[in-house]
Amino acid sequence: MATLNVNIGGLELANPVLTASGTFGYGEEFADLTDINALGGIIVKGTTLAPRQGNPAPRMAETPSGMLNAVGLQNKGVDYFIEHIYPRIAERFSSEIIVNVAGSTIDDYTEVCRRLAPLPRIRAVEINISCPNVKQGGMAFGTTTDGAAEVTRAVRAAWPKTLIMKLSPNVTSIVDIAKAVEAEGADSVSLINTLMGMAIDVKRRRPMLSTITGGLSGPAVKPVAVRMVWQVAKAVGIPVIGLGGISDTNDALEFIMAGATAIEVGTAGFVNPRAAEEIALGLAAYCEENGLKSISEIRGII
Amino acid sequence: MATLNVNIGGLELANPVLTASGTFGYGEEFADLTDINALGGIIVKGTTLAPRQGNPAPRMAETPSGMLNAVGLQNKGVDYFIEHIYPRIAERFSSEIIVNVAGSTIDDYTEVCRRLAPLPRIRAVEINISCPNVKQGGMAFGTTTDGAAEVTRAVRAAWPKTLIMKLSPNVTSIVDIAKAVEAEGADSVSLINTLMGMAIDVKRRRPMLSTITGGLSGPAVKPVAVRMVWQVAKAVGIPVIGLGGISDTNDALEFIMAGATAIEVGTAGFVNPRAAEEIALGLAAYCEENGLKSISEIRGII
Amino acid sequence: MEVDAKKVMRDFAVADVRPMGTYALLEMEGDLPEGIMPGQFVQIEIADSKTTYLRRPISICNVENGRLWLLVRDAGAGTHKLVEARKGDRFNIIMPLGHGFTVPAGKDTRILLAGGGVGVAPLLYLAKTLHDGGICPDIVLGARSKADVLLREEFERYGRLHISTDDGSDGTPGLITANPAWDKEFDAVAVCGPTPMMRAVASICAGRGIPCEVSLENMMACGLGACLCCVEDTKDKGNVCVCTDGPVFNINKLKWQL
Amino acid sequence: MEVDAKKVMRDFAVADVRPMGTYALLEMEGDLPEGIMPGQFVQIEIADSKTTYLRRPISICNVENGRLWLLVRDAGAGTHKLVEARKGDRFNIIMPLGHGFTVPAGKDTRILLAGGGVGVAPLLYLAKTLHDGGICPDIVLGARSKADVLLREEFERYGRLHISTDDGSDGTPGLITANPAWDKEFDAVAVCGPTPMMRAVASICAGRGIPCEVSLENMMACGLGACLCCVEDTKDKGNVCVCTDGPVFNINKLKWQL
Repeated sequence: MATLNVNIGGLELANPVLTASGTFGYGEEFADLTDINALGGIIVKGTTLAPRQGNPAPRMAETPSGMLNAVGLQNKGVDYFIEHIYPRIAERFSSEIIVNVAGSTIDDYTEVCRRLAPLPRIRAVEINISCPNVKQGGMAFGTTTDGAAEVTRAVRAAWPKTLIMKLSPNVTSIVDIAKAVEAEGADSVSLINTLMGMAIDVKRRRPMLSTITGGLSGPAVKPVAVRMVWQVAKAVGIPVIGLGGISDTNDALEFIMAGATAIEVGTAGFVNPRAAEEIALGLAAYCEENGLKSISEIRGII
Repeated sequence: MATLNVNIGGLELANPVLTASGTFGYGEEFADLTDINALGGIIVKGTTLAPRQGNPAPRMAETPSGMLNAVGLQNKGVDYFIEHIYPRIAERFSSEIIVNVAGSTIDDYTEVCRRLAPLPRIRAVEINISCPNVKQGGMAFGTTTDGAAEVTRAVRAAWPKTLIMKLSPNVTSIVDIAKAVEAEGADSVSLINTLMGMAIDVKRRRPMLSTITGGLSGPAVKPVAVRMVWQVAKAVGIPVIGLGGISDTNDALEFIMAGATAIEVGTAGFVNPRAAEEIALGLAAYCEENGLKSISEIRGII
Repeated sequence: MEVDAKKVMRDFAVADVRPMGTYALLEMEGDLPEGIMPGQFVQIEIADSKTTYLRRPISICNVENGRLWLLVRDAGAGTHKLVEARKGDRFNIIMPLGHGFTVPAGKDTRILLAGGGVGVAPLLYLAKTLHDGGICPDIVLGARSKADVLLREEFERYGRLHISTDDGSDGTPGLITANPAWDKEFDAVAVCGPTPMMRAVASICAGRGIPCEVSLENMMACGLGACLCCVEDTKDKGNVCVCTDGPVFNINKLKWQL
Repeated sequence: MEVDAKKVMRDFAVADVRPMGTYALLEMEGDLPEGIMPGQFVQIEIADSKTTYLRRPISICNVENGRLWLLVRDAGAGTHKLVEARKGDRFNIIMPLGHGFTVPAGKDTRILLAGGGVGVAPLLYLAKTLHDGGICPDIVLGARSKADVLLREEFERYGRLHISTDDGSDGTPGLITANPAWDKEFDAVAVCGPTPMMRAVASICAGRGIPCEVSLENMMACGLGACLCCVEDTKDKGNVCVCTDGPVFNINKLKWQL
């Protein structure tokens, strides 16, 4: 029996399959339909210091092999999460729970991390410096090496456990950004966040989204994501978490062969709520069929 | 009867529909199947100073709602074009013929333009500073404002007619690049070239393309292209030519409403060789149905 | 507060297709879950389509003889595939989703169901449920003309049917808000249809002080309350998911200007 | 140099489907163009599929009684749609594409057609064309076992059929290069099948100095010579498009190491 265990900067995962922030709620929404505990972990919705109402509707537009979203970090804030949501899901789920942290200022990020730090079941945070849907959603930080380094430095000081920086693909060189956050002590990078896109309702002559532009996700972006994961995995020493259009085991294997240590399933879960669980099972089957002792044997073989 | 005429920095087009470089050959390949003269114009294959054999096979991989290519500017060189191809197509086609010019050095670009300048039927060149598939394919120029400005300045001095700069989407701010080439006297910008992507053959554990990475095109990239066209059209004063996943009239209208003066049909022609002609007819029908005197009435209404 | 029925994801087979112009009624056979409430919906996968990626939310039109009825309007590539479906075709469905209409306990409750277009779909299962509970609802359906009145026979089975048509070719000419059905007193109104129709009905109810429930159709991705795409702004809770807090809302909860 | 037949883009309807395990033979009806040459191919659109975007190149297997025969191997989502096709389904097809096999003029030409797997498809139309021209070709087909021999009856109609099977369940055991068919002298050989088979046949021909034509299957996008994706390196012209300069090449033109 092959091992699917992977280690993300100190965080041990039973398998490399995570669910992407903002696409799987808090796990509870999917619990009727799939076995949450079959996953390496879940990354819960982007959490901010204060509650956020998010953007007005319409927030979603379907596009070829994908979708645009402009949710705008709607969430009830970190204190509500700690008081009401964390106890519920910490008790209900045994797989790892990672919190995606978003903010508008450096202090937002660090304060949210400080408040999460005491929670024993939260062993890692994913810092979102790449939300394209909020003016102050951190993409300003995520599109320059200085900005990315600054956030990493501050959060590193406030967060003693595993620190994952989620990177924006809307840059000339994601490799430079990845190197910058590695240099500041990030334990891992996850990529890609959504590509900034736009769609127009030709009949009504207006944008499909209330915010005009939004974040593109789904199978459409997979080739860009695989390319960036491959480039970054070659350039940094820390583990890379790959995401972007992963819908099945074959997609997950593409990212792992490109150099990803773990992967996140996002938009695919909207179409197939069992996608992440099926991928976890599929990776195990792949290892069996190919006589691998560990999934790591094929990591980065491209 | 509404007018579809548009003017691209001095170049009069009977309608806004062009075919994208490298996707329509020299028009002849499609002439059995569609009426080339129903188009505003055709942009012929990327042309270099010396003949190029391009990259080894495999050069293509199908992806969700799109494809990756790594042709690598295979062409017989500018002199062969002038001597053998130009006379044939200039005599056969009445629609505008635009030459896409590629190079590795500034001198490559300027010399190709000098040799094309005497050809009466070539009233415009599209300068490719964004080919992702050749180390020296110009993407180096296309991803920095200085590089883009430098090429534009040199080519502007060598080319007296309409000058279109084709921009790369693989940048943090395509608006900055567009402003830089406008400042150096470009008459128009066309965007987007392909997004840099990658696909892996999981079964064989190797990249799908001989070059590992390639250029992503097709409907998958349309939301990114519409967003960039909208951003650039708001930021520059010169006409914007929009391309990226345009498959039908509705897609073309999205780009025009986002601010494009003309559009290019590319990958869609591989699936439907009549796509460009159908779009030209479709735009005329749209103007009729909506009582527009000119297609320009809806340009940039978003 | 009621406990939601457990959601299931299963394949259902098309047992019968009734074409109705731009609409089609699909009768699907499969392992139906328990406790489906009127006003709930399903998320149906469109497997073979170049141009659709996400599932399509379709309201539950009826549950009869172990069959799931889905009334589909051909409104794009996705729903077109459904309208075109042939007997025996299989579709993957997630259900039951969302919170439905309030079903009054009292047998003497006077309730009006108002609908138009594809919006009549959830009202049929509501009418049936009320009828089975001993309530005979008034039902007012709006349509362009006589030929466009959907599911007439089915509605007549479960309540007093009133028709309004734009061209007067059936029932009362004009909008459903002008239908004599409104001359009676009602304890509750349920409406589903085009937004202008729902707003018009809602304002009548607001004026008369009748509790009114509307069924919303915001753009949806997951249908499970995870993606937060289909939100509607509410007075008490701000942005809530139509797919989980709705699709049925008491009009008092919404920030509609009436 | 011959002038290419005019390309057309038209819808064709499936008139008959012959399932053959992982293969299917589709007989398509429609307005067939003139001058289709053996070895040419079509580009067929896969309209209803989430996972395929481009057309699929399929060699022309036969043209008989105004029907276009396409032999399809289920090798992925695109071809799966074709193998699954039902009578009456319509597909958009661009044809005829590429340059085919050389059809010798002399009735006494001794020619061997060698094929395996889906590669036998273009050889059937070549055999028929030779037969109609008064030439009786030798045909050697390779397959895993007896059950995997494709289109046996059809080939027997047009030439002397020799079979090689891996397991010896039919004809000669082993590869087609070991088939006694090779004991005869030939003026020309045409081969289509897996690359190792084509290389093996090509090297025999090289050794014997027999002109040999191979049909290639490189990955293709447009099929019209525009995208330059399907190139093969040649001795005289460097990279050329398989879709226009090929798919059939004389082995002497290619840079294969034999």
